[in-house]
Amino acid sequence: MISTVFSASVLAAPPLEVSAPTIEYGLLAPLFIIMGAACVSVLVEALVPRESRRGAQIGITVIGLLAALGSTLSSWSGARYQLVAEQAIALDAPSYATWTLLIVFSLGIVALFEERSGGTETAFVASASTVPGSKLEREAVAAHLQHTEVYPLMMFSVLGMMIFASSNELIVMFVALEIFSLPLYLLCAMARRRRLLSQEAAVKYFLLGALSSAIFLYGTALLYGASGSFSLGAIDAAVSAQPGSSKIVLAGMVMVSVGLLFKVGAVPFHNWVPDVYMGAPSPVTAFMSVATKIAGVVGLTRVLYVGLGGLRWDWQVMLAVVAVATIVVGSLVGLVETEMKRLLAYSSISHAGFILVAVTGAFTVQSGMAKGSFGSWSSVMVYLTGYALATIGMFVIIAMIRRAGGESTELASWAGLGRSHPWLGALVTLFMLSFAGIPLTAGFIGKLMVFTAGWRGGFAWLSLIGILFSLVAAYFYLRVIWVMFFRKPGHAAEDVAVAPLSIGGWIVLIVCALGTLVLGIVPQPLIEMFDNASTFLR
Amino acid sequence: MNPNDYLILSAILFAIGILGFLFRRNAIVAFMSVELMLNAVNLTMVTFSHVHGSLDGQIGAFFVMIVAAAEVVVGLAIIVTIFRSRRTTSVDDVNLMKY
Amino acid sequence: MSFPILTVLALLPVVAGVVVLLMKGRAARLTGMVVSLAVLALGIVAFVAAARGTDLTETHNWIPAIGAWYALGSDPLSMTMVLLTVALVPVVLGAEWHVGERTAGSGGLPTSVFFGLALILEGLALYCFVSVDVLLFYLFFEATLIPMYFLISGWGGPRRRQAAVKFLIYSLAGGLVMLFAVIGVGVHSGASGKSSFLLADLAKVSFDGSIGRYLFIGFFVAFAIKAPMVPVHTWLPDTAEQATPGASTLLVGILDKIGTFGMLRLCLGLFPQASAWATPVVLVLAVISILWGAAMAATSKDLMRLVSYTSVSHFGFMVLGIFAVTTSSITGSIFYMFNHGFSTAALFLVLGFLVHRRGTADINAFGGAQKTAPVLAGLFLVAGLATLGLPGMSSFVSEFLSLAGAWGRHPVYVAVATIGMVLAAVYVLRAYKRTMTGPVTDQVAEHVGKDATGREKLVLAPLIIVLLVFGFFPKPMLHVIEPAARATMSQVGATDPAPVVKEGVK
Amino acid sequence: MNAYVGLISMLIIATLFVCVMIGVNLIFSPNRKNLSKHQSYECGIEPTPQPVGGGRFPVKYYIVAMLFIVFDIEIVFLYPWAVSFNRFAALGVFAVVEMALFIAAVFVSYIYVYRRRGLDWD
Amino acid sequence: MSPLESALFGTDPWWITVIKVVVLFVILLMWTLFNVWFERRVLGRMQNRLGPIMNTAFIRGMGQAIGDGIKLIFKEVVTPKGADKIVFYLAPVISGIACFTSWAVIPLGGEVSMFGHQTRLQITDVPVAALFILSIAGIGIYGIVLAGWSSASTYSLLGSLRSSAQMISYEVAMGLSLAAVFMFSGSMATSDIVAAQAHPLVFGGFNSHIPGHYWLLLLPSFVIYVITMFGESNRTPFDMSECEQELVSGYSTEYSGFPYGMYYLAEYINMATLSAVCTTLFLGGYGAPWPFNLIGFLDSGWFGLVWFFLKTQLVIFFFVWVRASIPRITYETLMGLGWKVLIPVSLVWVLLLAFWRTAGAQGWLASPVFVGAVVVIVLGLIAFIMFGGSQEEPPEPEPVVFDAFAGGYPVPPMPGQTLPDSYDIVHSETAEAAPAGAAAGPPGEDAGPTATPKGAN
Repeated sequence: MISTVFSASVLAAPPLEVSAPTIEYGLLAPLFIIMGAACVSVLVEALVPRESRRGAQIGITVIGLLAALGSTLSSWSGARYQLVAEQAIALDAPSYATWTLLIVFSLGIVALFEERSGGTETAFVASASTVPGSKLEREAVAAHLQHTEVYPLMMFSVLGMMIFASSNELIVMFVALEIFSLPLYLLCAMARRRRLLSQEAAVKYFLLGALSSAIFLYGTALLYGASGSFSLGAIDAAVSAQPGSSKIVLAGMVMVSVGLLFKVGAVPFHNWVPDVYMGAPSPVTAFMSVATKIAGVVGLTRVLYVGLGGLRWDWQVMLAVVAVATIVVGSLVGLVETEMKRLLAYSSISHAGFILVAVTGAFTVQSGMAKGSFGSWSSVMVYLTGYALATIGMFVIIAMIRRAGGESTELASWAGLGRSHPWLGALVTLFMLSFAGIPLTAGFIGKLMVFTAGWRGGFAWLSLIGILFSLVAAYFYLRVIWVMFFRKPGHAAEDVAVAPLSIGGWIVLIVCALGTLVLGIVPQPLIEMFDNASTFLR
Repeated sequence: MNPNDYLILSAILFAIGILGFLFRRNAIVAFMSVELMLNAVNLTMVTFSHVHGSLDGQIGAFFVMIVAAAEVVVGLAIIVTIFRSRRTTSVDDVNLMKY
Repeated sequence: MSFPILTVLALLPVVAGVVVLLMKGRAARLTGMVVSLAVLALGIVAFVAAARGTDLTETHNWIPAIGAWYALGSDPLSMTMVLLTVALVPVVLGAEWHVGERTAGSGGLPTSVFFGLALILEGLALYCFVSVDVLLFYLFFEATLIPMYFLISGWGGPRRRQAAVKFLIYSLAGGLVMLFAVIGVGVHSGASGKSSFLLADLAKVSFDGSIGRYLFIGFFVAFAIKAPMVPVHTWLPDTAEQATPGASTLLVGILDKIGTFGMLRLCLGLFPQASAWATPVVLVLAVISILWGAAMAATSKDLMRLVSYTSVSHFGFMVLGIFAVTTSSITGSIFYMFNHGFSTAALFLVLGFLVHRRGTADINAFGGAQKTAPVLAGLFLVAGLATLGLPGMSSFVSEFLSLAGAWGRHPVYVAVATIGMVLAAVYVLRAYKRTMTGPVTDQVAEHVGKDATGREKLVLAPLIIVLLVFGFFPKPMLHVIEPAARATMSQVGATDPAPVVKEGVK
Repeated sequence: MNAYVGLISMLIIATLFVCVMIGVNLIFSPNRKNLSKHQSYECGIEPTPQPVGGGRFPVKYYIVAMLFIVFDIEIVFLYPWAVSFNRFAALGVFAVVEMALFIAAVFVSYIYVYRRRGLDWD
Repeated sequence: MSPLESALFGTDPWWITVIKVVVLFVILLMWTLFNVWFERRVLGRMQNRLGPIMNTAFIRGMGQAIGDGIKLIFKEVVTPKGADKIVFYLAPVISGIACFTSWAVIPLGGEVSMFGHQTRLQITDVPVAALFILSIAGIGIYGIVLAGWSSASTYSLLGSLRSSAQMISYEVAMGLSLAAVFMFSGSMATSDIVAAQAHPLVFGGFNSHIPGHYWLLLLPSFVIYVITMFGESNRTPFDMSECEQELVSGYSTEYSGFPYGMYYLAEYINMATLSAVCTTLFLGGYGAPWPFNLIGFLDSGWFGLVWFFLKTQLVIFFFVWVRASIPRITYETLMGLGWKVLIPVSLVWVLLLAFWRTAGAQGWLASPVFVGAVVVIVLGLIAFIMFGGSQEEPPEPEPVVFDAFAGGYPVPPMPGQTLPDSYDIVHSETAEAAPAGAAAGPPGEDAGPTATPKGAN
């Protein structure tokens, strides 16, 4: 028999002491589903003829996301919490909660990806490899080409975010960070219009992102050096065992935080945010501002609370300073912005600051949180939910307000739209009020909880600064309302039109608006949900 | 072997990477600086792996390598694209948004 | 469970307001008016029921995690304010029946929008007055800003938008400072996170020491901005100058009362110690408000600004009465809050009619209007007299009560404050003289040729009647209000000073 | 003695040899400059713009380089697995399934590139 | 023990190492001279001619090669104008160093006694020797790329790019083909691999005494390796990088004097290196072939050298043979072969091998279900290869919509051209991109201004 031939020819080597790792495939199903869907999407790109690709991609993406959602929810409701895949991934309630949020919002963003605003083309470039302004590009546009690769890219990104939010090991976290960042870099460069800006945004995002992840990685290596393991639990044990915090641990902590804060968009690691938000295609901006923020914040809390809980007194100070800087810069610079996407970028920066207030507070079960109340984590999640709803809603609206040559994002061109389209004005008003944290919107509940959590964690002064600067931030949100309703449409607003929206877009818009309202009035179920999900497995 | 030497070397490499990133205006050079930083991290990890007598650090280095490669692919794609449309890779020339 | 009358009372106008916003033209107006009258009826029913001792309280769990309750209460203080609110809104709607057409030239929005917003504002304000949960109160306190912002910026003078923004920024600033205090209350009401915002629960928590003071300051600043006190009053004159009279009436007559209401409810009620600590400063500010408002009113060249400055002065009286903390001073203040709503409404509206005719609010542009529009002039005079607190008008009763009550504790402040009363006579009468008496100028003859229309009379009549009735028979109202004052006194833990005045009681 | 001494001595000798030979060549070589000798070769006409400092080449080569990186990284993971494959008795099917999945994942992108004519050289 | 200190090679005294290095170095140089002669002669014979007239020089012309080399030293070194001088001279140095260094880990023979010391006929061995060879090959590519880049010549640049693209493409396939070897040997150390091949084949319990050389066991891998060998060495039929008709002399166009000689030398040494690696990994290295392995002394000690050089020379002969018989193929065929055939085939082969061995270890080969499944999979794969071969047609370019503003000012349509739908004309504000066919303000109640083509006014 040939098999014996083969085996006889093998060098007689001693067997390694390796046992097969236990991988809980059932529990990890959401990840596998998304990964599988993304791979199938790539195959569709390769094998399906061009004209039927679009439908196939949307189908696969939506079905994949829904299946992952169902699987996540079933695991969550079954409270199947454990450290899986050799402790590399923590499937705990926060993970499931974050996954749910990520998937739900991604579903909304799929609608944005597919939004054609009454025309025939999405916001994505016809052929990314052509040189802007070249004959090839014109041909690609004329041939109605379009990149349907954006769907698999988005799915890979979602996959990375899900792993990132639930990773219990720094190396896994780093890999996940890159899995979700790399597709985003590419997506950024794929705007159909203003392609030079888009490419520029991608280069900036990429270079700074790569720098920050390298810094994160160095921090990871230092923490590994200090503790002998990449696992958060082991790092925590090693850190707690030492009476004083060693320099190497502190350096590692700072560098890891830098990487995470970059993704969150906190000052002084915020430089990329406005440019990238402006340059990227709007659906991608929406995706970035919502999903990246959720994943980044959850990752940050997991690393800080689980892995570096013992260093609380050290990182709280650092984070407090960053939070103040973020709030101040985000609010003040936002005041002078006149471009909607940049404005939303600064808004996103200041929101990151408000979120950091709660993260800094670190009011958790460990620091004496009572059952039935809420701590830092759940407050942050409620805040993020409200923020995400308003952000996605705003981006749907940005996709609607158009002029020849694409979206019209100059604030001045929005003048008077509130009057000619009262419902549009009402929706923008609602979202802006939610951003500003005016009561009866989701934004208010979020702000209330975030500042309460910060205060309970012993950072009353930080909450005060946050509150004072939310007034400043409120000013620029209100200015949008003001422009829409009361400013006379000037030269800039000529030939600005409100495009019709697809059904998917409408659904997303309405869900966002209703969600913002409902969450502002009856937030209890959501708070309870996140509250029950706020205990990290360690 | 004295692990400190390796750690210091990797720290120096890392610092060179950061400085290169900050002070060189060419996107490709900046990007190569980042790659240098990643490799410095690899050295750190492998050194610590030796210190702790565990394989974790070496496996980590493997992952870093693969990520670095993926980053190269994506990053160079972006840089090449912008080079093709702008004919420059200087980060200072990439300034449409600074107004 | 009994009929949730308070919820219906507050929610009806909000819902109706939204409906009206969606409607157009005459139907919208009629609907708005009918609803406001229905709310008035409902409000009176609720007021009477509460006065008879029926418990209208509603308490439901709202956000247990935060400790917030959907809790509405019907104590006399609340109900007085409710009565004021429900009474003023129909009047304002009547007065602004044509606001859309009137201001269409300057980019005004349709009338239906005004009606809708006014109703929404009414509902939110009602919620504010009846809620007995700090967070709920805060929620509506902030929410009122939105309709008010649109009410100001939608109709009126050419710089109304800037005025509206100024209003909004001031109010938001106050609101956010208050948010800080609200969060603080929440944090400190529960040691390990199980907090409650219910007033009844908070009464059991003691906010002593510096934290109480900080929180007090937070609330007080918000309320001081709302009830415009010097030095944070500057938004009011600008706003009143630019806004349409109806909006000004709603703003000064109802919305600003939330400020004084909040001082009574939250500042005194929750932080007695801190209140005592802050009293000297507050009183000084109150007296300054009285004098500054009066002085500015006396020198004002714009009728609307004048009215707004009188309000600044009057709010000073109210604050003085509140922080004097005697039964009669507080009673006086509450009654003043009630009266001031009507008197200032009368003044705003009647001047609004005049100004609309003349086309400008400049005092010097008038002269001799008495002869061309005698009815309006008469109404102006009555409203003005009510404002300056002539005996026989209800304002007199309240002003007297609050000053008399405060005399027992702070004679010096009261003495100074009386100067404000004198000045009040000066500015009202001087304004009347400059505008109404004297030779009829050409412009006045041309523009103010038409006397009050039936609608205008119909609108102003109830206001004048209320002012006169309670001027001569204040007993029924005082009967209702006094328990409120006593309740506040017991909350604060203060007793009325002995009849024999002793210097430096405090 | 370290196993790498042999390697290093080989390296040194090779370096010495190469440098010495080129050095000798530079010393003994005649030096008869003329202009056209120093121009880069292009059939005798004025050369086209030069690659040093701004020259460009087809982007196709870039794609090859990227593909190379992808597959080289695959090899990075394949080798340790292959070397230890004999000793994976305890892993059984896991070892092979795991690598199959890995290769399949790479194959997905390979198929994409293939079908999108990324491997064609035209 | 640190893996850096190998038990086998840590024991040599330093002088033995030096001797081995120097001797090997000299052998390599001599052997290159021989190979130059060998190639010319063999080619001559195969083409039924004498070959270049150099019979007179020394031992049937072998001296000619030496003469050529020495002559180069006295030739003028021309540095092209505009070249990057440092890199220009660095490039041949890199190539030269790289071609020698790989030999440090190639085993030339087994254990012998040298001056009273037991030592192996191999300079050193490390656990990752095969990786070392691959990485040195990678460094060799730098020599070529830098040469092309620094020469400031279009031919050089294109030649170097071509050859480096080709080399890295074939390096992937080569690397993949080696994976199968490592799977069988369980080691990357070259000496272990040779030792593993000495194990005789056993057919169902019958010891055939035929050594299990991997060319036999891993035939597909061997074939792939041999093909990639040609790609790696830039030799016919894969010598696109220096095909005279297109690129003059490729990356070395601008080189003269000894730097040019360096490339010449490197090419021949590389050929020898690749043959040696082939010998080591697939042909049983210094082990004696069947039936000589049955005679003990022929398969031990210094006899290893004989077998090794014989086998290597055989592979070099194969190189020459191919050069004589197969014409150069086109570049796209070359790259297509590498990427579309060699890489997938070697990946699939490695996987199949792994499956096969796992199945054997698990005892599944007896199960007909499994065998059936395997057949299905194999058929499926074949089907895929057929199916995957069909490529997507390039998109049918739609008739270009007439753009009335193409030149910046409106022009009327020519006969046969039609004005597009109104919202297909869009004029971007940005000057750099003015594409047609983008959807902007769609028709609707609010889209008044955009709905009218601007050409109307």
